[in-house]
Amino acid sequence: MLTILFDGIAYGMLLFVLACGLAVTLGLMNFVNLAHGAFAMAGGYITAVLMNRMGVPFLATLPLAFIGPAILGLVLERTLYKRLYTRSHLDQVLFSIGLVFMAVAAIDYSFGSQQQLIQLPSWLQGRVDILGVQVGLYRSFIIVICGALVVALQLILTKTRFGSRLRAAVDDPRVARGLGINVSLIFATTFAFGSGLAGLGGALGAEILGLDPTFPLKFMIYFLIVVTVGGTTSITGPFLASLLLGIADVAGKYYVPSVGAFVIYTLMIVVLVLRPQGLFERAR
Amino acid sequence: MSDLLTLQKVSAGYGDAIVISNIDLHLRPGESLAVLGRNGTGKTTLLNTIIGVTRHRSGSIVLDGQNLTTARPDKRAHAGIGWVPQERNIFKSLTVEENLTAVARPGPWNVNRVYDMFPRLRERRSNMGNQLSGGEQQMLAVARALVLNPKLLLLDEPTEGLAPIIIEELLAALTRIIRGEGMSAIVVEQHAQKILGVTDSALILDRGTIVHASSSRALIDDPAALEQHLGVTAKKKPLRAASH
Amino acid sequence: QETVKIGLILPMTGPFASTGRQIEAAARLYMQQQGDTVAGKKIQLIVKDDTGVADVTKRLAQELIVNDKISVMAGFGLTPLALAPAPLATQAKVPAVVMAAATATITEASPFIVRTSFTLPQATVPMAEWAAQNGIKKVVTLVSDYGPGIDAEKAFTGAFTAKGGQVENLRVPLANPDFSPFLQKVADAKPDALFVFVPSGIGAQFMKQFVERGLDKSGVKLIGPGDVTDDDILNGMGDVALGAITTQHYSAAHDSPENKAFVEAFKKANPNMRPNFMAVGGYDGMHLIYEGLKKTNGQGGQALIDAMKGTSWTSPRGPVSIDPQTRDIIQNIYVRKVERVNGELYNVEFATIPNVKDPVKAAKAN
Amino acid sequence: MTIALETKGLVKRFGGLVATDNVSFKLEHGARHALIGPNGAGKTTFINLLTGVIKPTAGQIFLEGQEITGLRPELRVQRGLARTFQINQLFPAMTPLETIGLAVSERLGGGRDWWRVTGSKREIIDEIVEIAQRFRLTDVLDERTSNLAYGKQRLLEIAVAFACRPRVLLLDEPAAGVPEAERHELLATVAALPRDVSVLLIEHDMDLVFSFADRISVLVNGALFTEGTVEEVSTDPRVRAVYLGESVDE
Amino acid sequence: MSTNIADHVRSSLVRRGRWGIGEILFWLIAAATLYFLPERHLILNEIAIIGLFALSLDLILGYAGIVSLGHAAFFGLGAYTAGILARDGLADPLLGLGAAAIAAAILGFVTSFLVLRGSDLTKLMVTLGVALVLGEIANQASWLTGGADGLQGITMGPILGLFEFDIFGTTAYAYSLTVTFLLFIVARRIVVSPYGLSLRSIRDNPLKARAVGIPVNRRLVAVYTLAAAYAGVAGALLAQTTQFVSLDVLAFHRSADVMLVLVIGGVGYLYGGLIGAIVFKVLQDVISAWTPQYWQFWIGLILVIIVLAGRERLTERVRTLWKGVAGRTAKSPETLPKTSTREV
Ligand SMILES: Nc1ncnc2c1ncn2[C@@H]1O[C@H](COP(=O)(O)OP(=O)(O)OP(=O)(O)O)[C@@H](O)[C@H]1O
Ligand SMILES: Nc1ncnc2c1ncn2[C@@H]1O[C@H](COP(=O)(O)OP(=O)(O)OP(=O)(O)O)[C@@H](O)[C@H]1O
Ligand SMILES: CC(C)C[C@H](N)C(=O)O
Ligand SMILES: [Mg+2]
Ligand SMILES: [Mg+2]
Repeated sequence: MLTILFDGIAYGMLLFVLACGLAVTLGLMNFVNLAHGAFAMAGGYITAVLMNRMGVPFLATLPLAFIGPAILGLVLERTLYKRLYTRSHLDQVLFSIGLVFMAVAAIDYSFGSQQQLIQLPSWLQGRVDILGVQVGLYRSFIIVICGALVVALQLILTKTRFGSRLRAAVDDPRVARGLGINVSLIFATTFAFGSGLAGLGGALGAEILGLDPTFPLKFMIYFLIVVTVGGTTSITGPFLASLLLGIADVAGKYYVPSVGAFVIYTLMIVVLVLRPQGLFERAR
Repeated sequence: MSDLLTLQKVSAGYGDAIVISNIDLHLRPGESLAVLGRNGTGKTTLLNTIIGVTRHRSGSIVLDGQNLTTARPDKRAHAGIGWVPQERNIFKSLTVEENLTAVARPGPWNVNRVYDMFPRLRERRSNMGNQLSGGEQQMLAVARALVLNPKLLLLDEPTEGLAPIIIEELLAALTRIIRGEGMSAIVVEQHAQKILGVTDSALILDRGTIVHASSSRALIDDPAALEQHLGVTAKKKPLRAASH
Repeated sequence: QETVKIGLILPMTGPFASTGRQIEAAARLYMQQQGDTVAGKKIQLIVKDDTGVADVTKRLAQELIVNDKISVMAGFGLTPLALAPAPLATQAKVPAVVMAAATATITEASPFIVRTSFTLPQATVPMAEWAAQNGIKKVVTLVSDYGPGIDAEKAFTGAFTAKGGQVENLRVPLANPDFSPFLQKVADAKPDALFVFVPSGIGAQFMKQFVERGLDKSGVKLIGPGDVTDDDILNGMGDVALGAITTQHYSAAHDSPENKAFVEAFKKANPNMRPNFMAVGGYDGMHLIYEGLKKTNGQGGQALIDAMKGTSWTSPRGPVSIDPQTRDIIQNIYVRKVERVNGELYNVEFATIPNVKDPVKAAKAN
Repeated sequence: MTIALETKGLVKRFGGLVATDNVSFKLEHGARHALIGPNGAGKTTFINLLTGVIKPTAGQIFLEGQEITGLRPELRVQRGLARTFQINQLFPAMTPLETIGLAVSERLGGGRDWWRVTGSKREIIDEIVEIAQRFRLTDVLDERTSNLAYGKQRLLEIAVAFACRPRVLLLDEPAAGVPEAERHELLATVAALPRDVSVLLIEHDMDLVFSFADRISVLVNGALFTEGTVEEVSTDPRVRAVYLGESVDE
Repeated sequence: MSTNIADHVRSSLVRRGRWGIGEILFWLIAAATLYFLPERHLILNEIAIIGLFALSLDLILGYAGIVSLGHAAFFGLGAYTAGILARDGLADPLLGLGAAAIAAAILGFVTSFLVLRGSDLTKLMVTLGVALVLGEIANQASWLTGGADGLQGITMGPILGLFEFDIFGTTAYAYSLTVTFLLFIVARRIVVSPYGLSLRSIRDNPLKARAVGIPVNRRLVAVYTLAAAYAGVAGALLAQTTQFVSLDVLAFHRSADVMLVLVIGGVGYLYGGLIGAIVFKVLQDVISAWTPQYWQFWIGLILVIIVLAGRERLTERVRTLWKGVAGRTAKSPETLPKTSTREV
């Protein structure tokens, strides 16, 4: 019972790690970046390649899995994405799906279509017994990182002026500029940061979810579910939604395996029909 | 004394359309200017061009010695322009207070001071931007421009939607700011009578060009010009008589 | 010089792309080794990507038949992709060589279908028998919830209970990133062994989570058909895969001169890849086509399919033949265990069940 | 005279804020009634309640004697209750011609008609022309609404409400953004409506209010503060203190 | 003066309803391919079906502003309905088409109530969820649908008892093209009708639409149901012409592809779906024949370029070109003299 709860939390956290970058770009910047998964994949491949081909230790690859996609995000933002903020969501969908296709084929071309596997360091493998509950070490590791991320993100967005300037820039970029907000700088920073988060998520998620060129397409739905159910105006919303979905999914599959596949989708539909703006939309 | 703002032969518009053309304009520090004209004559476009959110075609814009012709809008704001857009454009997902703090720059006008000017805003400080009444939005738009502590205020129909008593206070405050603190202002207004009492000079736009420029006093005393360009007649008969 | 065209329809993109890649690479390797003329005719291979979608497979097959006038079609990475064009094969009398799809019924869909891969019951029933003989009493099966998975579940459950074993069934959705709730159920059930079938790509995740949950240490043996320890990715799984026991028709570590040559040539032509059971299906499929064409002098149609029936040869996987009745492949099934050989992980074969026919059709025939 | 529109004990709360505080209000048939009050007093909220854009916390609304409290907004329109919005609500991608045409054809029941081409009915065309001319929109009929100057958009906003042929018309600051010279004409058009159409006007321009209205209600902090004739209200010192200030004179 | 304006008003409104030369040409060329491109009929058939599917999405997305990532639900239901009927002996194609339309319309009607509220993102995800759940149901109900193996044993009777489906796909293409054309005519009529105008107004501003008395929800439910029926017909066409149905008909990529197709061709413009289907399918066919492994890269690149080059401008240009051609038949309304402000 408690083990299931723990697994659910860990799975939820994993969803969150992967989706929080999207919560930033889609949720806060209102940019439908379906290529989010491609940045996550980039992070995953950075970790896999560094570990498998160069023998870099797992932990040491994580910062690079953040920085690499962040720089990639920054470059793409400055050259391409920035032209699309003012465009319709449909344009954004088309564009970012195009990027995904390119990324999928490019990764396939350079690394092949097979799974990339990584070996965790031994101190992250296995599980320990805490008060009678079997706790997986790697899953605990993910929970800790996630917790830290949520707190940090929440502080940045609510306690600094950056957060309100970002939201102002999203609400009305034209007027925000006219009132002295450097919209492009804010967008570029945020986008790079979101991409970095995606990369980190990809690196952390690769162990459990696997990593192959179709990664961005395979998990796109999950990212979107988390962000939509959580609501798009905060970080805590998607965080709580991840937890809820993770626990519901794991518990559903454990207790009623025959309908396990329906749980997450049905939950999503029900939540969205009852609360169209998302479960945890800030009601201030 | 040198100009605070100089526009030389400025033309601008949206997309392929040129809306204002060949605008020349000089404004000294502490001077205020009323911009009048019928609907669609380019008043808003003129202000938008000064802040830089239209498509610039030709001419130059200089503020306080700084050439802003091709500068980005945020640079212009930093250079000392505060803008009240016609449609208010309150940031809807920010609270009243965040709307102010997000753009505030150091100077005599801080959040508290604008709250003193519009006590209604203090009461509603934690309302989201999209949960304000029309007049409250207008007050917030003016307050938001003030906390930028600009040298030049661009006000696009700032009195629209405000209660008479607030308009009275706002105009009085504007006069104080301009006279007392040396801020300059360009005010677009529909009510010629109301604004001409406040500003130093006035111009009238028609089809994107300046068709009249003079001191405010001179325009008030020139009912023929008002009638010709704005269609303002001296006194109207009550509407009630119009029915039946 | 006439040309004989072979239409090779495979999932080259999408989640099953690696199936397509293995088969294409093997087919090309075969042509490179054996030359591209057979019976004086030039062989032309036309590769099409069906993206893993059945109606596209069908359309591509139809176009190949109508426009390119192919003599034989081949490939078919998944069960529905093999079933969709089956009526076409019958209608146009074009033989179809199934190189991957593994649901038992496929060859019954058209008299023009012949298979060089395997059937899941074929690989599974020996597993059940081995388990029963090796002191395993209670098994939980865990399969992906789609055609082949259900095939495997049925075959295993039937054979194992027939031997007096006890079975509990679990199915996981095909698109399922996290196995933890299912593995927890397995842990609760405390079986002697866990029988697992998941499509090869997710095998690695499964293995890792199996070990992470400590199931290996609590004495649950991992058994199943060979998909979960697919040669393509086996080496990357690391130590977690060690000790898994599987039954299948092919291992890259199969000890025979034919296989050594095959593996070496394959790796040389495709660095970073190790041939797996898909590759050998493609390789043998080409061999079957070549042999058939030799017999018919380049003739397609009914003659070709007839010529293919009963063909036997020594494949990299061992001796194989095409059952003239069912057009399905008869082959040895090996029991293997994952071990480290020269620093790399391999499925090392330690027992052989010779000449296994597809049990489903064999049962029907009796 | 009979009552066109009535509210009984209408209340609307936004969280802790009482935006409409127990308002019982009557609009008489054919009235030219104005509703004034400080910014944020709850005037727009009141209109939103009347038209069903938001739901009241408590209280009832009657249109020509029939209760409409829970009725959907579009049904209220069909029963003759039309409004304009304080902040323009238009169809940015449509032309004024289409916008007016839409309102007219909806009123005439054409909206369910999916087989006839729009504009093939004489009566609709004539009415579009009439409204376009009345609101001086003929020169921009084929422009995209989003490209119109603010003032033209304002006129279109009112024209659309007109096209609904309302029995009760609610105008929320219709003259905002309209040049001084044209405001009177605009309201003259409104005033020239048949006498059986009742009008409730919200406006901060006292020139207009005083020349248009025959009755004025004052709303302060969500509650009705006072009501009376133009003379009564404009000379009421309490109204001057909270709303009018010194400079307004009759 | 006012009769002058009245003429202008009428011609402005009615113009949209007229068929231009460009449109007539489009369909003539489409019909001509029946004779001139015999070896391409299979892919043309697929294009016609996807075109119809995209047209159906356009009805809700382009005209009513309902975004959907789950349109495959209706397509798939239609496909399974037609497929199951044919498998169980009701082999008449038109019967299957009708049944598919009805089944999909019912599902559309029921689920339409889920998409009346919420932001675009919410709608995307709810529709997606509906399609995924339906896909899962189809997977589990393998006794009815054949599950993951696909629905087998479909044999179609001749159309109207006259035309047998042939292996060259000619009958299939002619059939799909005819059905698509007929449904196109209906859709075209709808979008220029007052009903269509009211849909566009809802898309632009539902608040205001209510304020002019439009029963917003009812209109949306109606168009969603109609679009569902269209999608169901498209699915049925696929099932009947390929005589096979598998779970892919309900898959996410099916919904996503049709969205891409529509957006490429242009939203809110009935030819958008058709043109998008042609462009997308032809590109995919050509590029994937050339590089079966990496064609996605080039498609991706093309999508990116289309967007950067200004998709809206591109389709706008196509549209004006269209109008330009059309304009020569339909007399364009003369420009009006500007009314002076004093005139009223
Ligand atoms: N975004 C836009 N795109 C294209 N044209 C525009 C745009 N905004 C305004 N215009 C056009 O520019 C001209 C001038 O508009 P502008 O808004 O500057 O007028 P204005 O004098 O401020 O009028 P008002 O008194 O109504 O506010 C108008 O003819 C209008 O149609
Ligand atoms: N959705 C909402 N949530 C919370 N408060 C709201 C909301 N909508 C309006 N309010 C508040 O209710 C009060 C009444 O607003 P309303 O728009 O009715 O005022 P008004 O009388 O029309 O003012 P104005 O003359 O400025 O237009 C305001 O203080 C406003 O901030
Ligand atoms: C075992 C696998 C080769 C089975 C294959 N995925 C099929 O659908 O038949
Ligand atoms: Mg303006
Ligand atoms: Mg108001």
